[in-house]
Amino acid sequence: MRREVPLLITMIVGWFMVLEFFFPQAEKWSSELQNWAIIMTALASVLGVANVARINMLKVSRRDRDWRYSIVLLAGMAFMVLLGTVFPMVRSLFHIDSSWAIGGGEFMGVTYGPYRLSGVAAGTVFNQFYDFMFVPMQATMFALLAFFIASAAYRSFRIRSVEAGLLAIAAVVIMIGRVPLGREIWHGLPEISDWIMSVPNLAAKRAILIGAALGAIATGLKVIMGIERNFLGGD
Amino acid sequence: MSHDLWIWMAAILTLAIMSYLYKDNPVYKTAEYLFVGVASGYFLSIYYNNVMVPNLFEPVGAGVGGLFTGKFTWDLWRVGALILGMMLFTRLIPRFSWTSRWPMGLLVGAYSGLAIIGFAQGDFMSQIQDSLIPLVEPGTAGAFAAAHGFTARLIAALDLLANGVLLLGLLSTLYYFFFSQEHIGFSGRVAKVGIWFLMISFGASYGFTVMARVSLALDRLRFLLSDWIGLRII
Amino acid sequence: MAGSEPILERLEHADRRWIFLIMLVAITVPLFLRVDLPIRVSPEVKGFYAALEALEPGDIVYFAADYDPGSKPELDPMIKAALDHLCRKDVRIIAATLWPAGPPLLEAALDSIAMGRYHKTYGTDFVNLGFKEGKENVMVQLGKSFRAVYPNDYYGTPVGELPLLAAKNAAGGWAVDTFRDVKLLVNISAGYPGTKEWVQQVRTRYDIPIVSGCTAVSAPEDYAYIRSNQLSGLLGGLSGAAEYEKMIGVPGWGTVGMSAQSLGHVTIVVLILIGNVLYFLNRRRRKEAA
Amino acid sequence: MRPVTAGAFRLLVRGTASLVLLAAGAVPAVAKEVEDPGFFHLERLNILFHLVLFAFLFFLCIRLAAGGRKFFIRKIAGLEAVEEAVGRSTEMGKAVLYVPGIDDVNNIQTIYSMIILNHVAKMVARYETPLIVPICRPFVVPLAEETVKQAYLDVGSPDAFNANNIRYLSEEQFAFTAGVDGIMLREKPAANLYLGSFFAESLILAETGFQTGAIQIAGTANVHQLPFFVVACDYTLMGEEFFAASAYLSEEPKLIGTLKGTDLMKIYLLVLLIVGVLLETFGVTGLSTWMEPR
Repeated sequence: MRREVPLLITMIVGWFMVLEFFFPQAEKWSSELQNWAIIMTALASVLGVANVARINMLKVSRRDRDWRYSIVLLAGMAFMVLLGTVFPMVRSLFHIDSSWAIGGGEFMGVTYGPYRLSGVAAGTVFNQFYDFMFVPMQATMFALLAFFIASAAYRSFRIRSVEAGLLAIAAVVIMIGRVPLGREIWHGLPEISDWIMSVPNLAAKRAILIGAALGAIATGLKVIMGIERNFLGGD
Repeated sequence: MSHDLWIWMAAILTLAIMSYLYKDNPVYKTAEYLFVGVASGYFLSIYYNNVMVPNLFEPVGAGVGGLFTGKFTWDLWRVGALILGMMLFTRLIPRFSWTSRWPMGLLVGAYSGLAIIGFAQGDFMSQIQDSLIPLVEPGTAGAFAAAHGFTARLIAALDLLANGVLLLGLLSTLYYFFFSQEHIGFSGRVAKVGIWFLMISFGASYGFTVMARVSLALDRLRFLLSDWIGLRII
Repeated sequence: MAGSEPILERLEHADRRWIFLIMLVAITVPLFLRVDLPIRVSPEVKGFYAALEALEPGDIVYFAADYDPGSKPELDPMIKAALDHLCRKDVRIIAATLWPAGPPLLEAALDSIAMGRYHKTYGTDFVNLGFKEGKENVMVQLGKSFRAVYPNDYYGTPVGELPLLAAKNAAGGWAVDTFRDVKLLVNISAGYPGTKEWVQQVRTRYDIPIVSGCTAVSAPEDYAYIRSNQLSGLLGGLSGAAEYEKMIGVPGWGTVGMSAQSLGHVTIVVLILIGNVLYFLNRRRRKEAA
Repeated sequence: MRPVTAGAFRLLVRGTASLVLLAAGAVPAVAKEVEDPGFFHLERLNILFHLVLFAFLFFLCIRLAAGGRKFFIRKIAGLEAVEEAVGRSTEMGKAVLYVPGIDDVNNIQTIYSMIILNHVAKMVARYETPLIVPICRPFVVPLAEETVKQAYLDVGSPDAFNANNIRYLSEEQFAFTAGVDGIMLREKPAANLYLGSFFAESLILAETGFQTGAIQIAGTANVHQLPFFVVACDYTLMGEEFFAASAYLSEEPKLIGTLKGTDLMKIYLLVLLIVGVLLETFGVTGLSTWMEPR
């Protein structure tokens, strides 16, 4: 029961996914399995969120290092869940049709709202927090990388071998050839950068793709034949 | 300066994250934890509204509701998905956590099966098939002969060589990742050529990654300078 | 101790915050000086344009916007340009996303272009199916039935109530329900799941042409799919967006950002060069001293 | 394990048989029939053929490896570089830093990284050099602890194991990165090994390590991060090389057999490519038409 059943499920589901590609009759069954997989993937993600909540609650209750930050985290999470999950749930359970809204006033010359309190689409409080909290923070985190890449270029990109030299030349041609400035420097540069992209770059990328494909197929086959069981964990 | 409080909130958070560039500090940490919290709450809500309700709760409701009116529908199957899905949450209870392997088995099976087909047809077959090309692309030799001027000739020459270089690169790189023969003598030289191709392709990736990162930073600067401070920029 | 090091040595190991500052200045300054350099369109962008240009009014396009705020600056210009192009061609759009943080961005883009600029009607001219978890499972399942995966749209409306998806064909079945009823798949992709997976799962299986606009990070790998015709066109990063904006004649952020982008690239190149010159000078000096 | 494999093989045999039967009556490239797909997609026979061929090759190799057959695998330069780096570190009496990526245990690269970690731990255990392993995911901690402890036990110096050196820093990517940077700057390890699944932090780690003057060796299958490792590290295990190195060290039939089966498939591919290109060059397009996935 502990290992055999999950293994059997894995194998059956896996084989259906493979066979439906060759045998159209299998599609009906694999179709419902895919619907289940869609739900399962979503639930697994929900589980991930639940885990973040659990770990941080533990941190707060044990007064672990940085526990104060965890309170910020939990507060942010609770707020978004209240607006995006609890309110819609309450409304659908009790069939409340009126739209709850706040705002609709002016402050410092800017009109705010009215924003709906429940739901996730545009015009809700939830969406405002997404736009002005989630978006700027995530975008900025990725923007930091521009600075790190600059510092790495200066402090650790060292052309110590022929190989590194080739990498550097290709990188420079692409960096300059891909922006309008490249054409101003030499009108052949964009064409050369196109050629690098679609010939030598492609050759190596294609070899990597083929190798990775073989690896992925091998792993997949081992799983659906029941040889690979690491995913079941210990015990 | 902007008069919009929302913009102010976004700007302060942007600066808080950027403060990491100076060093890891409490302001950055607060913003980071806040981000993880808001993101988690956001994700949960999106999963609920976009997946759970339409794909699970409503069909289960319809299926179970049908039982009372004597109508058996295909939707009833989803009750199975609901039960299996609930088993996933036994992860949080150590004693029963083994039952979470059933839904995990379904997930692993589904993704493995799809990956086999996806990689076999999308990457493996297509890429091999597309590499079965003549050594010289028909027409490129004529174009080379007709080209005038240094740049035009150079580019025509590159086009003429394209297929040959592509095949040389593909074969040598594939050979570099061949582990059943020592890389010495001739085979060592082939592998070396493979490495060169790999390095050129990494150079291309490096250049493109720089492009991506710079665009992201630019957008944030635009936001701070124009939307928040209100300067006239391009 | 640090003071006794020669200046070149100290320069090579400069605090990285100085480099951050240089980078900041290098990309801020051109934001105030607009220099319009002519943009040259690369072949894969022409392919993207041609694929959309070949559509007829009334055709249906599946618009898969798989991204999140982390790559919004790169991909939003592409999404807006592509939507503009599609709306101009009077093509009907089924939009959806496989990234949980994507739907509000997609919604905003549809609102501003389809509704704002072209006054299209929601439900008839375009629909927003929102987000669905399930990655490759969703892709494969969409080829069998849209409504099995998306019983409701992003706003919770059953798809049967949206005229675009409620239409029936002569045989009494759904007129628009699988990739068979769709002319083209436009994918905007920030990673996994994205272009690679659409190509793997859908391109051959359901025989539907795909064009992709992706982040610059994943673009180099996708060139392999262009050559093999698994992708009919590709926009790579902000420069791809700028080139496409030029083709459709609607300059946006991609175009205006190009001068700052150019200077950013030059800065990186110069940093690599200086770093290496210092490294080799110092190495020679150390060898001579030894 | 046995009955399952046997069953799989029977299935394979039967699959191959039906393949032959199908091929006998095969018609070239049927037009895409939408309404009645029939029993089997004949036009996809080319894909099935290659899947079956590959499956046959690597299952055969796994079988042979399990049966005790010793396969030749070439020396992997990256592994020698690892040994050299660890050797240098011990000579200098300085610590070795081993970062097993930032992904969780469900990423295969993390598992493969543990195999190399075991190897490294065995090397340092003999010389009592500290081995610092910073970790980003809570679930990886017990795995790494077990791996290192077992290695110390195997070489007979269990007392040298110091659990404080397996350090869980943070689950947040950049907080983890800052933590590892701190270790590098404070404790100045002489060898930094980055082996596993890395993302945007790769260039930050490699840069800091470069500045401290450590020997650096990286290995990852995340191709997008390879450029940054290649320019800042002394040696980089690229993609498949990383998997091959682990298989080589593990001596596990499952891994060795897969590696060998993939190699056999590559021989087939090289031949196919050369033949195919020659055919195309002389205007014969039959092979490439047949190979086209539909």
